[in-house]
Amino acid sequence: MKEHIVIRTVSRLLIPFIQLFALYVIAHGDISPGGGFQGGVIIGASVILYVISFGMEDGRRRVSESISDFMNSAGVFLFAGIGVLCILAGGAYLEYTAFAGKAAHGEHAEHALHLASHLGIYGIEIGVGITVAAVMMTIFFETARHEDD
Amino acid sequence: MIELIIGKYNYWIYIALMMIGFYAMIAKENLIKKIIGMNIFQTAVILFYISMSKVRGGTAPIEWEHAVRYENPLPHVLMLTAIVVSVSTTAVALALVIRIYKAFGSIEEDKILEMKGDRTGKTPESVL
Amino acid sequence: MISAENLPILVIIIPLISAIITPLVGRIHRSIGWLVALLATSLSFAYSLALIRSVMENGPISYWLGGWEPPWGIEYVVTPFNGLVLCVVSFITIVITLYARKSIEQDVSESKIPFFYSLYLLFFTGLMGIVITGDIFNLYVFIEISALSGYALVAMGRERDALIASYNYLILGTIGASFIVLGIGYLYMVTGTLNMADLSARLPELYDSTTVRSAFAFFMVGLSLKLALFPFHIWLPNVYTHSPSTVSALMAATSTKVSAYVLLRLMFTVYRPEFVLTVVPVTKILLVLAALAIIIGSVIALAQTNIKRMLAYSSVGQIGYIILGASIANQASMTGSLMHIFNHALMKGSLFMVVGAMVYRTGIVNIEDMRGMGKKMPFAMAAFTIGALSMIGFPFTVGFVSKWYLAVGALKADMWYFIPIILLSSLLTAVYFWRIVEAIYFREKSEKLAGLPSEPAEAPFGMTATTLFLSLLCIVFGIAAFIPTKVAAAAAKLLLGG
Amino acid sequence: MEIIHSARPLYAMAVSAVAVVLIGFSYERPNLREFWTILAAVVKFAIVMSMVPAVLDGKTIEYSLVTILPGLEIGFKVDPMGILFAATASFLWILTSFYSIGYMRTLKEHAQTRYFMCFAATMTATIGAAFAANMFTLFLFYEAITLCTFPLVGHKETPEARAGARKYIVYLLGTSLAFQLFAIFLTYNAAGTLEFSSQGILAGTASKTMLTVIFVLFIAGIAKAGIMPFHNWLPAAMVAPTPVSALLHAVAVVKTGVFSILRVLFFVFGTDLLVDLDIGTAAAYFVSFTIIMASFVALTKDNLKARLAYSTVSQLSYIVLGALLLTPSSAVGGIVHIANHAFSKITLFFCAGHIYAAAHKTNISQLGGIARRMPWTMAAFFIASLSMIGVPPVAGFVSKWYLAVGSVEALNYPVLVVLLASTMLNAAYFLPITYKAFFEREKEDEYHHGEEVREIPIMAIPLVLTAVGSVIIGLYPDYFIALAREVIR
Amino acid sequence: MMEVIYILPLLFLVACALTAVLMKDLLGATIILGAYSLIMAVVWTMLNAVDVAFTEASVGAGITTVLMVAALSRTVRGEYEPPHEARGWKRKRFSITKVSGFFVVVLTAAAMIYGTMDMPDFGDPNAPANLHVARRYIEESRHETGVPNFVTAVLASYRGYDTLGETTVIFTAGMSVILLLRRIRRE
Repeated sequence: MKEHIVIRTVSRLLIPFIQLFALYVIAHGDISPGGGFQGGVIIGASVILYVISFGMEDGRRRVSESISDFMNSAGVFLFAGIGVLCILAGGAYLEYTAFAGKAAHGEHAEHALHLASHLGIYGIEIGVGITVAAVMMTIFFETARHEDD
Repeated sequence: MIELIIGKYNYWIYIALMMIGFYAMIAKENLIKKIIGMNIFQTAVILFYISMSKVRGGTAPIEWEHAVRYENPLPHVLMLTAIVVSVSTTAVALALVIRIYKAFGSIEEDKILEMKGDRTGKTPESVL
Repeated sequence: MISAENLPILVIIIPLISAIITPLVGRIHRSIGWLVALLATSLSFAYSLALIRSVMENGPISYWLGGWEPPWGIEYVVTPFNGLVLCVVSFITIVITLYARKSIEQDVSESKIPFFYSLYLLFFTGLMGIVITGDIFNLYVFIEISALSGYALVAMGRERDALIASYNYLILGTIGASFIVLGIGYLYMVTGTLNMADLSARLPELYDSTTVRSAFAFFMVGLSLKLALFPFHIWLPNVYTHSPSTVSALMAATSTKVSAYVLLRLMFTVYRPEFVLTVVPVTKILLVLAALAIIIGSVIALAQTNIKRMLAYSSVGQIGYIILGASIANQASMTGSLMHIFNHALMKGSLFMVVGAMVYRTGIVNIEDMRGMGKKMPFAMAAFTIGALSMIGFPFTVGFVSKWYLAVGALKADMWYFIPIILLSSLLTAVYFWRIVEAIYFREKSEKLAGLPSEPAEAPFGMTATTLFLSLLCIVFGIAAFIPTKVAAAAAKLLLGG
Repeated sequence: MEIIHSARPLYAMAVSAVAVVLIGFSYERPNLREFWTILAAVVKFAIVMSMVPAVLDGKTIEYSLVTILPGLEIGFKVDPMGILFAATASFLWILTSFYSIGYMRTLKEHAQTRYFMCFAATMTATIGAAFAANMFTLFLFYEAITLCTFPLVGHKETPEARAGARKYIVYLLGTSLAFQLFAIFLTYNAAGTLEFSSQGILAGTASKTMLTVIFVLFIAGIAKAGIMPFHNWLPAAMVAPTPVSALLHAVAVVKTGVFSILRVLFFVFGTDLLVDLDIGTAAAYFVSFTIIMASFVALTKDNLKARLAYSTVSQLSYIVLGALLLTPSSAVGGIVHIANHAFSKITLFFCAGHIYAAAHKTNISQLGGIARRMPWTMAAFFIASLSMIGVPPVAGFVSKWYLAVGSVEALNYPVLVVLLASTMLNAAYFLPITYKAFFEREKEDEYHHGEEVREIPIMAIPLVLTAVGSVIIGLYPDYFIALAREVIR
Repeated sequence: MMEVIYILPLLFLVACALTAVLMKDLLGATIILGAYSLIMAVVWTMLNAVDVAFTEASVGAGITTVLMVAALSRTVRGEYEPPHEARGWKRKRFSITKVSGFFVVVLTAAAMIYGTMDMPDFGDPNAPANLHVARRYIEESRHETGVPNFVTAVLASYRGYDTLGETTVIFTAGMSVILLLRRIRRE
């Protein structure tokens, strides 16, 4: 069925929008439902859709094994790394407000702190997104792989 | 008694669901069925948490000027984790089932247990 | 970065980050994954030691993750109790990591070794996280991390039966974890908090609430499943028997111990001793279960023909000891129980490592085929003998120390009738270990062994050395028992609210 | 009384412990290997003797090695009883070493290195038990002896050797783990300490019934003393090479058993406590039963070593009996009998082994006229059996005399009867052997393998020496009696 | 009246669960499981748990279903039914597990019902769960973290460490699946 023209065209049309929506979900996690995890899942889903309609080889050509493996680790690493940065910045682990540094005591303290924690939150949301997306792909690739391909 | 039932009906439902899943997990012979049961089981727990977070007349836990009171956000957060755990477990379980099917040629527990122990079968690595 | 106040998180985060990068860097060369694992566990152990020292000197440490004051944020707490467990787990893991290198090359195909070590580290991270956390939901998260990685590790066994063992482990483990998370939900519902200290402050006036009680029931069942406490032990023998040698050793030495730790932590520090002892006298039930576990575990072990399975059943019995001491719940018995967490980790670890070495070199797992092994692998078998003596509870070994404390505790609590049980199980242990020791040294070689080249052939140095090292520790800490006992006694005092 | 802190008891042990290692390393060079054995034996004896004078003027030498846990201490204390036992054992080890060398070489036994290593290890543990300052240390070395002798019993590695060894380990390890350890737990729980003290530590710490229970558990738990019904391991252990039977199962192992019982009676319970518990008499009758029964069984045995084994069982009970009568004289008799029986019984075993090595005979019925070919051996055998029977002037007489006096002091005439009866029985099962050996004609067909049977000096000399030794003790028992009296005080 | 609208989908959930468990055709059961998750998401939206509903819709209904279908395509589609001649002992053997399982389930259900007795009523604003920690989140998180979505605030900041753990779980799953299923490269 993966040769079916309708499916291929439709998915080719849809996938960019799906991924755009995923990015939106990640970016607006702080003011609306959703966040890194949901966005990541959607990106993963888009790739899965691509594989379903174009087949495993094309899929792997787009997202090669090494890339997905790299993303697996990269996301969590970003997350954990931000935590370590907080320690280096003199705070506790994952204490984003540590990024504010001296500004935390300046006249715009509130603003600076919010900026810092936004920074941290976006960082980890992106991290979550990357890992989730990658892992979803990986799992699907490995599970759906057939003996012949 | 009646208000006990009405007052907590969500909880009764989640218990029912959980028991269905639980039963499938321990009494079904088919490995995939066990996994289906596992999903129902875990979702039921999540339903319980979400019901707990419900506040009469509350709105979604996102800041909103007309809001009187909000739902309790904490269980939602916890359950996001729970969902992730559930999907991860499912994925690993499915991977195992695929391997088992390759090694034993069946996904029925009782048949596999009959085959268990004889070393004639293919070793797990060789089927990959 | 390695500043004192950040030690608690470093203990966890270093192995975690190492686990994350292992799959990537591990591709460069086969042994890099192993190196990373070794480095991470060693650092983790070093920090645990530093932690426990400062705890013994300056009292408990509390670390606020994200800088949020508990109960609003997640808290890490280090006390003598979990400090001891931290050290045990990380130390054993170092030894087993040293051991793993060669042994794994036989079990896992080369291209997957990095992933194996990644999961290995994740398993370790999960255990450490379980032990150190002071937040009950965070506990659940880490339980899942260690469990998930554990399933895959078990499935790496050589025979296909490993797969089915792993699958059943997964199903039961998930049931257990779900019960635990359900119990957490119940507690949160009536207290509104997830922080353990906060919980134990708020629970006492709720002790009559059916919710709190059934929550306790769910914790008990869920953890008994994880802990393989009789009669929830069904998954354990298959898992220990079929998983790779390294994994059997690791699990036997650490994971059940950690579950035991969690059980004690919940029973005595989240709920209070008075709850488990008087309000809902659950310790009575546990005493019975423990006694049954001790006897039945030993009896079934007697009937086994596969050495790994025999060791697994003896583990079931040994877990009984830990629970027994905890449920008698006086200073001496609790100390004994904690000591046994440490001691049994040493003995069982070394015994499984011996078996691993034997499998590596000869592929023998049946007791029958072990005849005359003493001439083939003298060092490994010496280690086995020491481990066996320690299991029997021979003086000058760690086994004796914990049995001593348990017995004294039982007598102090006027529960003398547990002494015969303990002694009977020592006798049974003596029987099923001694018949092997005798077969090893005083029987002519088995057919299978005679088939192999006759000159002595030990497993690779790394494996033999670590095995011997661990079994020698069984003697060292059997003589210098006062070192761990100091910590254990402090921990017991803390648990019993003294 | 005065206390000297010195590590000498530790050295006395360490000597043979070091020897174990050295022997192990020089396995390619038999002469060097056996040199180590001899050297260790001599040095050990010297060290032990060097402590005798101090002990005789009523001092005790103490040394605490390590405290494992509060209440569990590895400590040593040299007191008269300990030194008596240690001196006997270490002296006899010297002779046995020569004897074993002869035995092992004549019979070309396998695994000689393992044999000598285990032998030295056992001696280490024996001295440790002799000098143990508390019940835990004693228990530790008690178990250690069991383990170290296991390879010696199973030495031949034949199926029956394995069976014997298994029985050995099952009886000794089983009883000690099941009963003795239990008793130790209870003792510690009651008294809060395990340190030996000459007044006993249990007095007034627990109810009468509890104390009785502890008492029974101890008696049952110390199977090495060979009290029925836990005596079967001893005949089973006779599958071991004869030097092992000689030193270990006439001296080290079994004596550790009775020694432990004496320790428990005098230093854990204390005489006074035993008196007002008055379980002494009952136990005494129980033990007497062993004395008689074992003698009867001995009568039925044709295998020489088996007969000796059963005679050992009955003789050991003399010692326990002496302690249980709870009178000064009987106690002296019991303690002295440790040494006396050691000398006489080792002689007998030496003879048995010598006969086996030289003439390949194991059964009494084959011994007709053997005295013509092995005069010295049979002479020694005769002397030793006289000692067993208790004929003056040989050692056995001294202890029996004191025992008899004790039983009279205790107004316990049944026991007196038992003593006399058993004397008869001893005569009944020992004298026929000597008679056979000296006055019967040997059957020709006995020597179908033709080779000339003659005594092997390196084996003959030790057994003659021990025989002479037992005569000397019989003539001049004062030293031992002095030591024994020290114990009672 | 509102109650009814709640209850209907809940009952429908039970129906779906039963069918999914009892159905012999595994593919069908999987699809029904997907439907079940979807309805579950709807229920949660009704309970205003939008984030969770969103996740469940994408994960439970989406990914899980896809994975299970993929797995089915590599194993077998139908649940095994014992042939007639085998039924005799088969039924016996089956019933043992089934009966014992049933009892365990009943026992657990009893424990849960017992536990539910003292629970605060559904939607009670003064339930302790809504007072202690949660209140602080709702009142303070805006100016403590500057994030209007409380869920995100708690998820990423107050309990950010749990989220790290959650991500690690996902990572673990990925590693496990690779270790289990990836074809061995023999170089």
